[in-house]
Amino acid sequence: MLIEIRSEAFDPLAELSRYQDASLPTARIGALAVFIGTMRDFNEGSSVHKMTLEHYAGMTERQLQTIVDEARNRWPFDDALVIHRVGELFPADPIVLVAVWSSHRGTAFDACRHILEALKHRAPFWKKESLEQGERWVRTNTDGHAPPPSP
Amino acid sequence: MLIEIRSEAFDPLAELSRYQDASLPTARIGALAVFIGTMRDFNEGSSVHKMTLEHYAGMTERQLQTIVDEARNRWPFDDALVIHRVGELFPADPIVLVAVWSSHRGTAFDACRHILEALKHRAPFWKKESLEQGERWVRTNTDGHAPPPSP
Amino acid sequence: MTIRVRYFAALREQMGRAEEQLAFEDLASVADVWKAVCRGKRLPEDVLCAVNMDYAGADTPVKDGDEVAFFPPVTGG
Amino acid sequence: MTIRVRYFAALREQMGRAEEQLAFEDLASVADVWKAVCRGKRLPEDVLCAVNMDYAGADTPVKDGDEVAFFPPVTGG
Repeated sequence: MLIEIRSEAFDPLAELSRYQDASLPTARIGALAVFIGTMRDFNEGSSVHKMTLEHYAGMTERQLQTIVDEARNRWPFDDALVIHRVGELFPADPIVLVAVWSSHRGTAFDACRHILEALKHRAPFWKKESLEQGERWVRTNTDGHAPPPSP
Repeated sequence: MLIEIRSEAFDPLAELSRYQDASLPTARIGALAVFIGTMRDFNEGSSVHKMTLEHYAGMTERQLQTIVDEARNRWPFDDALVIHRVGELFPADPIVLVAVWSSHRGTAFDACRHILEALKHRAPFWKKESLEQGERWVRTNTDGHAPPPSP
Repeated sequence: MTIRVRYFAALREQMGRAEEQLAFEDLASVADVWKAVCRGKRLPEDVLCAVNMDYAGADTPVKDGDEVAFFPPVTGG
Repeated sequence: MTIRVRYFAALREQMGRAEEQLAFEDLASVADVWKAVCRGKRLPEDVLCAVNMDYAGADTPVKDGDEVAFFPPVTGG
């Protein structure tokens, strides 16, 4: 189990490879579910050229650990890796990686999705977008269970 | 959209990187959900040292294309990559990769999981396990929605 | 009429062959094809069928030149 | 008693400061802390609170040495 906050750009697929090769008996596990969230160059109709991710250091790690522990109690998976960026991000920069290894695919999917949703609702991160017209704080998260309404 | 049947071992994370770097405008997409299934060295209480994956060439590709098209009609995602192994596999060898890119995380998760379940139920692949006592065909898939019963 | 019949996995091993060509005049459906290759036996419920690489039922019609496949439940992924 | 109060994101910008130390004798709850820093105003519903890095409500008690944080809805992931 590894939870990390990163202030520099990271490569989620390389991190996954490294973590899996270093610590996981893949021949005993069977299923890996992964979510990767990436910074987009637009949001709510505006083009976004930079994003600043603020966090509450200490509380963030504490909340993420609680979220992963809760998920593991509910879906007894083998291992999980959570990495989240903070600081200045640019379009196409990875923001978040959530990976869950399990011997059962249903468990891996359920736990991965649950951790991501809980992170979005409870981990103290805040996004500020830099637009041509200036800066704005993102006010709320989108709903994770249905597609957003058509524009 | 890419669907491939592979007769040689493949590295799912490297394939993902390559596909994403070559063909995807990640700055417009935002969400990637991935499932990777790996060969385990045990099943139903027996240790398995080799697995042979048979398929119905032609029908497999046709069924997978139908499954991906159906999923995309239901969850309008941006792109998908599906790779499935056939031939002789050994423990820890990747069997299947399903990746779905979308601007919305709910869509990416739903479509990825749906494609995996549909593949397991409809794509004509068959697993034969090599045990110490001999060979056996795997008879049915496990359920993907709940953990298997405790041993 | 000629029908190409294919078998996969455990069923291929039970049949002792991967495929064969049938040349009969009276094959109207998948069930008829099965009876022709299995000496009159009914199609078991746990044998899946495909005609020209699409899933089919016992009463799916067949015509000259079709490829009909029989196989056990699939176990990929 | 001394309370360390911290603000984040849009609320930090509105307050014009990231943190401050309060030294009052009569701070019983998170709501009291908010009133002390916001000149008697009630805690708005869209301001989240934490005491010692755990989520807290307006009536969560506070004690000497606690860290109390106020911030807008979170938007990570």
